[in-house]
Amino acid sequence: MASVAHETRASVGRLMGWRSPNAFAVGALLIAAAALPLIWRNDYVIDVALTALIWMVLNQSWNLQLGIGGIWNFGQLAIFAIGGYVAGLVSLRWGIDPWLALVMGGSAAALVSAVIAIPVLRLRGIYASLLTFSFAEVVRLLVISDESGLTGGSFGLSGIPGLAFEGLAPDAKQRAYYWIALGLVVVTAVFIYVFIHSPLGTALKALRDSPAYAASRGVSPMKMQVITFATSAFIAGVAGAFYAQYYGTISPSVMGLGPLSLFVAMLVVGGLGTFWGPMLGTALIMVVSEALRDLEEARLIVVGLILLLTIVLAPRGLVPLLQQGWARLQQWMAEDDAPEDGPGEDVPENKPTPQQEGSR
Amino acid sequence: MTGTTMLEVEGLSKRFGGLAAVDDLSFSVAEGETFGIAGPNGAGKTTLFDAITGLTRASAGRIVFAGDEIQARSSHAICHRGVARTFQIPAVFPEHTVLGNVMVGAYFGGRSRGVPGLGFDDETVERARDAAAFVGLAERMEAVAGPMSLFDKKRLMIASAIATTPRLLMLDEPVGGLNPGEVDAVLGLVAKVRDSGVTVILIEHVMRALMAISDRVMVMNHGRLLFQGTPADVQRHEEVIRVYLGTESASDAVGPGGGDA
Amino acid sequence: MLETRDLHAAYGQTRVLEGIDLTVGDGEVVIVIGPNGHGKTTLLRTISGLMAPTSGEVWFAGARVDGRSPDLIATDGLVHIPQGDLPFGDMTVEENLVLGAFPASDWRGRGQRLEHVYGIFPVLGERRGQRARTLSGGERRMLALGRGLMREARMLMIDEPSLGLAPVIVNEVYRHIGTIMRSGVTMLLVEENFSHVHDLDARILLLESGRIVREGTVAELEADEAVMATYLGT
Amino acid sequence: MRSFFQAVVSGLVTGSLYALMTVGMTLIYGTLRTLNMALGAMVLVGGYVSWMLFSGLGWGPLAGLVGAAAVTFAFGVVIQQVAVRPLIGKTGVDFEMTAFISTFAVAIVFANVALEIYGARNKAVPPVVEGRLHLIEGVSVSWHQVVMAGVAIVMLVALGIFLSKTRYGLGISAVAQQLDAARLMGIPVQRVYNLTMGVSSALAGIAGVLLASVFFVSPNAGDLPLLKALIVAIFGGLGSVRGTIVAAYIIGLLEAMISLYFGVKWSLPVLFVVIMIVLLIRPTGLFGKPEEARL
Repeated sequence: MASVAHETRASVGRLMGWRSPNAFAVGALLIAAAALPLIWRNDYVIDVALTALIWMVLNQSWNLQLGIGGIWNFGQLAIFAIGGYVAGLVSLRWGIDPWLALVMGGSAAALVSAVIAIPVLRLRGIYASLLTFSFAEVVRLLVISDESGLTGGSFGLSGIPGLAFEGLAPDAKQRAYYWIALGLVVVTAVFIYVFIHSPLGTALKALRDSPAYAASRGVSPMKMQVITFATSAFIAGVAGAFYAQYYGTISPSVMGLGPLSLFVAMLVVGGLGTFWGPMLGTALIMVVSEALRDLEEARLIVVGLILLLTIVLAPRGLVPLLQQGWARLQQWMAEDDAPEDGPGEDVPENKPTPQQEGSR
Repeated sequence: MTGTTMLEVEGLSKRFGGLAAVDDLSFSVAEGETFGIAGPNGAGKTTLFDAITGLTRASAGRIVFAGDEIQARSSHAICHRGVARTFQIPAVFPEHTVLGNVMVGAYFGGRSRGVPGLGFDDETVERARDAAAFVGLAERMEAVAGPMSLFDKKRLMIASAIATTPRLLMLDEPVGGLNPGEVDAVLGLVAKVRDSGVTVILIEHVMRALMAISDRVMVMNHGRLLFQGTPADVQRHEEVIRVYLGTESASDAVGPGGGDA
Repeated sequence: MLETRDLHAAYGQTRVLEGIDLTVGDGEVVIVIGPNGHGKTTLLRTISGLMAPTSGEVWFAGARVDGRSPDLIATDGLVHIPQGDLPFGDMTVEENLVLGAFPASDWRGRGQRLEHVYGIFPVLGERRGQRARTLSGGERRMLALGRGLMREARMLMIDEPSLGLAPVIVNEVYRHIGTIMRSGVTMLLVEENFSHVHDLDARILLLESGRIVREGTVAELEADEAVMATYLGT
Repeated sequence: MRSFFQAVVSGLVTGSLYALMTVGMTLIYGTLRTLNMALGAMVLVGGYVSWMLFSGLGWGPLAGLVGAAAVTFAFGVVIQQVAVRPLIGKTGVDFEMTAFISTFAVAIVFANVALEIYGARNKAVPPVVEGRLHLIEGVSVSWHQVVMAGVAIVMLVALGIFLSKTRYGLGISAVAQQLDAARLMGIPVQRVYNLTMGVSSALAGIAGVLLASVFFVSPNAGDLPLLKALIVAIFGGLGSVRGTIVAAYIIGLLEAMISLYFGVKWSLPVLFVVIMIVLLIRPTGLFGKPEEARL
């Protein structure tokens, strides 16, 4: 009986169009990432890689809303920062254990997002972007102008206790943080993989593409989107908390328009709405922005131009392009082996928009 | 047909600005009946469907489905009560596969789920597969819905509606824009659904299809009820002919269905 | 004045026009009849450039126009009164009419053109300051016709003037179309209901499933029972 | 009591500035369905142009206004061609979202190019005219503020006349309300798009010149105006030009009152909370049309 269940489960996945990533490639990638701090012992490089991992967690959580859910949230950086500030304050002021502070940062972020979720989710597309974009800016300006000492104003919080590796030597401590960051990325990826293929994820994509149709099939728009909003905010909050604990500080500069352009570029270049997009995009843009490290101002000009070129020329990002290229490659190989029966997989070249103009 | 009333519409109106798309309309549909709705473009047919299924809020009047009022309910709640509909301009979840489309109906349509689980239970998968097979898409469950043909999309909509195990199925121009062979195929499907005891309400411009499948037909014009009766009475009724039937085009409608204003 | 050669058009996979060869001579009036959804509107939208044909050619006033942008074709003198009127809802009746004379050549003469249109449609004169959104169905149709007359038209295309109107108003609309026809302008009219046009002297084309299946004058078609039974069943 | 009038006066002045910036945003959204995030960059450009003309060539403020308007008009057209036009008609992608991101990318490029060329230091620009005008005892407003409000109001009136009386002005409203009908009237849609972007950017550029002497000119001089314009756009709803102007004055006055009673620091957060409340009641803003934003 079990084998039958297994067989149907695997074929259901195939029939639902779920691409199961091939285990070998993922395994190799993981081992390489884990081994990096051991092979490349330069702590500057590890620091960059570690930051990239933190951004990957944030971008995966952001993609869950923006790409998969079609929820136009441009305020995720404020949620990220709130996670950081809460974790910092909790451990600084009340001496809460950093690991618990990590979770509290995430929950605080989820709570704040649930509050703004109600107005945001009632809004039509562009208004949601306006509201969330302004929300992030207002939070930033509020923190900058705060003299009450709670948030440390424009200098932010400092001396935030780390994740209790005091005993280790500095480079060992950095490697420990690195592996935890990698762990966070993997856990988030697994969670999002399960989420996308769960009824909730299926309903979310349905709501994104045809909201009225999804509602008429029993999907409650507000419930699905609030759950997604809160889960995505929790992940972003945890990432923010971890960021604060690793660097020991968190400041409003993390929420500015510059960082926003960096992250949007990562999401768009990678491919909004795809599983691998956020990770690929983050890695690519981090490499580019590190390569331009010494150019300082020019760095953001280049990032801005990359974002502009990508959104104009390939708005669906790299991952869909790579997938199509890979599929065509397989087709081409399939044609070589068995020319007579022709390529199996039908690749949707250009997707016509669902609402074709009805003609009379 | 049992005597109980499945759907009762009383004094229903829906106004957009000054224009009353549906104007004080009252009718009722018995359980197990197949009820056809006809009328020229802009008669308010689709607006009536939208009001019943919660897509738009009625301006006035009551809608009672299986005993309780639903005119103020949201569309997903109405679906949970057992009403499933299709759309005039075929709506699909373009990035989902055929099975994905039907699965949404199967999982979320039946009854209100508190917080959706992490996996699809076997019973839902079974129901979804059966619904897809029912409309003849059994072999193409893996195909992505976006680029599918008009005929396949219409069948897919019906499949995902059936997957919600509805007590009332509302079809908005199920055969509009299909060639004669496809029209017969869809009519066969609707007949099978009806014979399984589901009450069906359908809007249709193709007279041949509407008259063949409906037990009773209502003709609407300018949002009001013009005439209601058996298909035979409707076709003889001179007012209906003057306003609507006009060209007694016996030929089948081909090409995309005439849209509603 | 107008000639289409083997014109094809489609929405995504749904083919709508399956090879239309249509000619309209100078000063001639041609009426295309056919049930809903058989490509009548698509035919006009492809001629006026709102929609690109999948294959075939469109020639207007001696020049090939398929592929050109609709505003250039319009400026060349093709007036297309679209199905459903498409008024500028939040602008006044007068502003809608004035926009009908947008091309530079017509803009200067818009003043007395406006009075001319108010002469034909007095109701528009009374409602000139009102927002177009507040007009009734019949008044909107008059506005669409009036807007079309604001410009020097080499050819006038009207898409289903009777759509969604009560019978008494349809008669009034066709009375106006009759006077416009008598002014000698070349016209291509699209209509679903033959009964509205059978007293106009024009060449009738029957369009079904994207093809022209019959052609002839009103008298010829009325004489042919087979056609009457299947297509024009009054 | 006097401080109340003072707040009202300064609220009206800022209100006219907000109107000048946000009316362009509504115009562009109405016609192009694009939320132009690069409008803030145009305020930035206006500031730097007036600074260069003033400190470089010593020209008067009038030249600054004209120069800034011309430069920003040109940039507006270029941005439309580069960042918006290629997106029109792309299938399988949400146009409004991609245009929002592409114009945001443009804003980032402008801000950092300015940083690269002019450095981070604030650039001072003297007010258009010195001195203050004493209205009633204790309530005064600087002449520059009078000029600011004056120029803004003149521009808005000119825009109103242009939109309702001139050929292309009507063309803009036509394109916004019914694209197909507008094309059938012979209205060249691309030229209208360029014109709309140009005019709106020029208005923002003029606002930049006027703001230059109040807030100095620096690479992120475009950020705050953009935020305020967004808040006014949400509050007024991207529906009508008139609605946006009214919303701008309401926000200007509201902001003045909040900073009077709560302190400047709280003006933005309280304003934001007010917006959230408005949106709960009317999800498309005060004047926004529920189904589609129209001019």
